[in-house]
Amino acid sequence: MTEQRNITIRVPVLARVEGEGALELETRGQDITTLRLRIFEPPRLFEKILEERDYSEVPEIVARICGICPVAYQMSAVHAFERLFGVDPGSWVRDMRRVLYCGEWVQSHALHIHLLAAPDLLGYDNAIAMARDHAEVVRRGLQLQALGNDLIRLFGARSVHPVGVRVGGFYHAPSRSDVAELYVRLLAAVPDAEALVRWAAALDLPAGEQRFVSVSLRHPAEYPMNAGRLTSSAGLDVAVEEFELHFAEQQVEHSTALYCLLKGRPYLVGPLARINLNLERLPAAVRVVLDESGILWPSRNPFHAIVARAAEIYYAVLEASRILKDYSVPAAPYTAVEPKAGVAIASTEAPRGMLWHRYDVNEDGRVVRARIVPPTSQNQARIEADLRHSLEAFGLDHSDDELRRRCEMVIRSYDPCISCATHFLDLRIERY
Amino acid sequence: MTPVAAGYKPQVAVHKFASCDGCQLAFLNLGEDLLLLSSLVEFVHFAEAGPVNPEAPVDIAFVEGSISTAKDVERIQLVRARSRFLVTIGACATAGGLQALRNLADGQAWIADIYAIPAYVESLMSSTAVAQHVKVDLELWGCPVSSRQLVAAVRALLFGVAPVEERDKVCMECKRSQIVCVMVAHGLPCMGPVTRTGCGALCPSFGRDCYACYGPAENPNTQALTRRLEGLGIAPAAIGRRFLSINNGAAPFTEAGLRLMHDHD
Amino acid sequence: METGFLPRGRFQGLLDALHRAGYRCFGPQVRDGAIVYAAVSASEDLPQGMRDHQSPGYYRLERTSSLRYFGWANGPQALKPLVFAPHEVLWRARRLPDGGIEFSTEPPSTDKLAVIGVRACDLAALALQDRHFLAAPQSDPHYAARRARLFVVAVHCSDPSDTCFCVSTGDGPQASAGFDLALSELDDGFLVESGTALGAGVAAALELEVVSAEARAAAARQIEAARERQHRRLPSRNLRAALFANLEHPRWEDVAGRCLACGNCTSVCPTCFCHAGIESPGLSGETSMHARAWDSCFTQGHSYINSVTVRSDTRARYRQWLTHKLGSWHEQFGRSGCVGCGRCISWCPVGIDITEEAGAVCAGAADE
Amino acid sequence: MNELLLPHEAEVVERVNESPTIFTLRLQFCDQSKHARYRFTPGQFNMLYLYGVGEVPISVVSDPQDDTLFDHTIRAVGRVTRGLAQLRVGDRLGIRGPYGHGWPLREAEGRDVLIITGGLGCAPAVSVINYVTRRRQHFGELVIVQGVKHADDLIWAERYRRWSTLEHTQVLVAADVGNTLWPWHVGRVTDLFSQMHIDPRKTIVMMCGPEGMMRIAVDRLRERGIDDSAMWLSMERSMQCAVGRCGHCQFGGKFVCRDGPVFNYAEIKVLLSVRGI
Ligand SMILES: Cc1cc2nc3c(=O)[nH]c(=O)nc-3n(C[C@H](O)[C@H](O)[C@H](O)COP(=O)(O)OP(=O)(O)OC[C@H]3O[C@@H](n4cnc5c(N)ncnc54)[C@H](O)[C@@H]3O)c2cc1C
Ligand code: SF4
Ligand code: SF4
Ligand code: SF4
Repeated sequence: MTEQRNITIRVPVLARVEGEGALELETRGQDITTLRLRIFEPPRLFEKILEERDYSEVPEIVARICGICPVAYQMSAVHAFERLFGVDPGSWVRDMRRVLYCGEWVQSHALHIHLLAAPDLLGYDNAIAMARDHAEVVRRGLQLQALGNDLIRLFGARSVHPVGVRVGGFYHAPSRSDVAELYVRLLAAVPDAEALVRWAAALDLPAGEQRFVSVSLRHPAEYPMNAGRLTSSAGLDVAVEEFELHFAEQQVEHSTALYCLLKGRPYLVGPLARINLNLERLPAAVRVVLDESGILWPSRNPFHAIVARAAEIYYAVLEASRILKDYSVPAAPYTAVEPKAGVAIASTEAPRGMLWHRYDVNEDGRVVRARIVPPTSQNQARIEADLRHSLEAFGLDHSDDELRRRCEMVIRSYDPCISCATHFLDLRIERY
Repeated sequence: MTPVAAGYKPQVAVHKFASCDGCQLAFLNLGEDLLLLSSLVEFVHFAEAGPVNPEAPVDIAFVEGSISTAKDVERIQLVRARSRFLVTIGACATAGGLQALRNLADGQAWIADIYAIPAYVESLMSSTAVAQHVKVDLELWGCPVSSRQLVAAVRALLFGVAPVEERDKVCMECKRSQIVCVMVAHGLPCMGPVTRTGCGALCPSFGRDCYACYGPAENPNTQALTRRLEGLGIAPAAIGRRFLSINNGAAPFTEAGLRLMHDHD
Repeated sequence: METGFLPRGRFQGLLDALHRAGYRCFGPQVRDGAIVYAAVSASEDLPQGMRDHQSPGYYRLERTSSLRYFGWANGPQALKPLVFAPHEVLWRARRLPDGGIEFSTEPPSTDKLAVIGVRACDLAALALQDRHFLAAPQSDPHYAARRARLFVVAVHCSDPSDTCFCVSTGDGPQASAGFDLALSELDDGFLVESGTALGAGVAAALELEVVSAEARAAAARQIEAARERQHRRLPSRNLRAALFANLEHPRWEDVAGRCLACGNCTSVCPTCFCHAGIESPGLSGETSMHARAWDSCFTQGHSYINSVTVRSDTRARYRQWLTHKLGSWHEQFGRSGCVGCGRCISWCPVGIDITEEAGAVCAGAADE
Repeated sequence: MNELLLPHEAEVVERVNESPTIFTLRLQFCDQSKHARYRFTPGQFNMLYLYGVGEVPISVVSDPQDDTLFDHTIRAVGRVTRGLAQLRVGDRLGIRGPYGHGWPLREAEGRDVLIITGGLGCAPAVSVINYVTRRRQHFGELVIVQGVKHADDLIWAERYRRWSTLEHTQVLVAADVGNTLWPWHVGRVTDLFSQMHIDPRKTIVMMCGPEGMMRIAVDRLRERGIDDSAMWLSMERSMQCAVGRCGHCQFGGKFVCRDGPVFNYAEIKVLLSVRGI
């Protein structure tokens, strides 16, 4: 029998997550009385900033919501406007957007795996400490991250808040020689990316299955990125325009992020959810490695997210090289657009999961109202549910330090991006 | 600063306030230089990368983000008190960021508009630059700052000298890169002539107009540029929005933007 | 020197001859909406049929059905970036383990380079840059290395733009010196003239035809027409006295209200030579590079001496530009620093016109 | 051939703190043959390179006859000079030079020599003073005038005291703000001009200091009947190359690094009267 004790753990600043978050946990005996993932990132009120802005300014502004996944914000925004304005920018733009997004997946996932998550799993305080014993792993990770950044640079001139994306396409088409150079590097990175998946799968990850609903886009032909329908492992399959009919955000006292729930229940978005729902859309090379990982996919162990992330890096490297293989410079890298009044909605798959945008636009193409639902708010309820479950499974009789470590590890495995999670919308939609 | 004695690793902190985290990424995106950097300095506080020790005294503090809550106001004082050399990184810390737009609007109403229960949200009505609260030793402009800027600043401080301040206009970098001027050749409303160098003239190099993410250059003639943009057929309010964007809190841009908004109400 | 005729259909022969002589060829090309110098290997790379429309702060290209390769006036670049590089490492320093410093320098790569399509104004500007960078007692080794490898194929200007005024400065439209080869472009081909033995050697390989009297007359007429098309002019070829007598003229304040002080004029000017020293130490601190980069009298750093900026406002900076270019240049180089290429007028984002400003400040000054 | 702008390694052999912000570095080229060949005249300057930081122009202040070491007296004002202030004995730096034209020593022979300096402008003049005092018979009266903002800014007080004891030598020192032990004048340096023992017809003036001070001094000396062409001024401008190429040091048509830094007043009269040139 373990001794009765009341634990209060506060992790005032969560390390190795993007943005500022904290955790509060109180237990009484074997019961968790309080468990709060607190997000105290001060609100930046982006939805208000967007009001009155011209549609053409939006890609620059929304990028600033998050420095880690600016491409995702730009992609959701441009697709929303193009859908409303009735513009099809054509296959070159569609392909290159995919390459750009691959760049962001690779850089974001590589950053998360190596600099944020792996130190947990291998028992180090941070990646720099870890690099002393695992120099090659860290170096491989940094190189993949750099490759992702350079892919973004190819289309965006810089990797954070890239400047190349516009509604209708791109400002600039990379030269063939620039593409050729990156193509060579992509090919060279294929074995590294494959090795990374095997390395991740071989990590000593905590076991344990949980019940949760996965949500991601699904596309009839592709692994989801810029297009598709909203689907869930519980059978949801709707157009992205119908998001508000099924998902609702609510505010809680302890957080500046709003919680997004699907029919009132927590759900998971992100790499694990995507893989769970889109296994058959992955190329054979990736599926083989996943099959050989010893993990049964779809997986119900949230810690497998790190393997999913590695698999998506592998996928993105293959996908970008597939597209860039026969690169040609188009006559124009964009299609001119004519604004229209109406509601612009789109959703794309940010590295951390589905990112939904809605803009109410007037006839001048100016934003009247904006609503953005980022992945972290969608995962927040799920993270709390996981924490509860994982702590109970782990056992509360561990030392405070061990408990704290375990909690952080759980949270981090969702790769929450707290900077994004600061600007969620009002609750008028609760009536649904 | 004094030069670093052999064997001593300067203590460095990276603090975050209201921001997108993109400027800190200039460290994490250093690639293998990140390992080299961590052999030269000791990161004692850098929450996103691991170490959390916000109160440790440090030689250099990098501050990202704007001051937008009452807690921030206290925290930045503490950061200042514990740091020998304080560097603001990025538009948020240096000029209040995009979010400083609320200073020009009704901040409380904005919060009420987004949050059903505004009382839960603890936020000042304003978002301000760090220098409005404490003494800043060096400002690195840019949204985001680049790894090159950070490395140059760290290197100078390791040598014990002040980093070079970049304050020329983007046009200078644009012409050094032999980019064809997009304003002259395409009639685009480029902000380069009033914007500070540092990015490498990225936007003109992509055939598009600069949108001033590096903030105002020294001696910016915002009125002459305004007249030029009007000549290109751009509506005054649209020109105003160009000034009141990423660096809306920087004085020359605030003035130029408000002038346009008010003149043409 | 010897003149011959190269039929249009054999223009590629010139490029081939230059390649055979070991030159990389740079020539005009359309890039990002302007005509710039870039590597060419085939005559198809050249801007056939292109013509330009320029006015203060304005530049646009138009495609016409003309067969000509050189029927346009200068774009934003001169020869300057090819000889006086916008950014160039001058030397490197290395910290030795014992605390010593080791310095090293290497001249830039000196691949032979032939530039095709150079105009008279730019040749005059090159001569001025030569005088500056190659002056005794010691020529600048980096400039000298870039300069020595240069082979110049000039083209007598047939289509000056609205902003050109080389007639007024006496530098064009006909190239009179400083080229290895010079071309007059006619619809059916080129008159080829060599200016140096090197040029004559290349010309000899072209199997030129005899020039007809008609062609010769057409070429002369064309230059005359180009001369007559120009309407801008400076009040005088030497404005030194007039400018320095007017250092407190109200026009300086007036232009300061319009000027962005962005440095575009000095950057596109083919004769401006100001540059700053840039030190870039590597992160490890073990090595450092010392470079020079184009600077401009419109920047603060140009006149900054600890805590004082000598020329702190745009009035003083614009005055420095104009009094130097059109005034003190005479003292330094025995002539004005302006060759009438008109770039600073076209490429000024707000269209400030040097001829107009000089005219306003020096009203009344006539040719001496 | 490719060495025009290349610094040479030099070592700090001795370091003297002149005041809290002013220090003297006594240097020697590491390459002995370079050192042996190195010659300068008073008023010339070197470019000092601080490793990894940059270059600054600094006058040579030592006696040209001293072939063991050469000295630079530097005020720590900005990024490079503050960095130089941290150098210690044994540290290395880069030196190239000497550059420019020094003081008109030949023209000064047989004449009264008036040296007017402000602040650290005294540094480039010290070697002239030493030169004159060592060859006393070749010159007439020597008048040394030095002004500082604050009494604490005066360096080399001992030297001024010593010079004032020499025959045919007058020393006039002023501080805008004095202190309790200040033995000299409190007020503007120009207040002292009426006391100068000079014969305007046979005086040569050498001046170095802030431009504003030099402008006033020139006016006062002209009132006393000194000819424009008898006044020599050392000018300061930004310098990046020091070999007349970078364009930063232009002063009208002059390149201060090459045509100066010492100019005859008659040559620069118009320019000096205009601000922001
Ligand atoms: C002929 C001559 C002789 C001199 N002799 C002496 C002497 O004997 N003793 C002495 O103490 N001083 C002397 N000086 C003055 C000395 O050169 C300056 O004090 C020194 O250059 C200051 O350099 P700093 O880097 O410390 O100061 P800062 O004020 O930091 O910088 C000054 C210089 O750095 C450059 N600079 C700084 N910031 C920028 C920027 N953002 N962009 C571009 N450039 C920049 C500028 O070129 C500027 O001239 C002399 C000057 C000259 C011209
Ligand atoms: S494109 Fe913009 S930054 Fe470049 S020169 Fe023109 S105005 Fe300046
Ligand atoms: S060109 Fe302007 S907007 Fe573009 S990255 Fe540079 S400073 Fe920012
Ligand atoms: S001053 Fe203007 S017109 Fe004259 S050469 Fe320079 S750029 Fe051309």
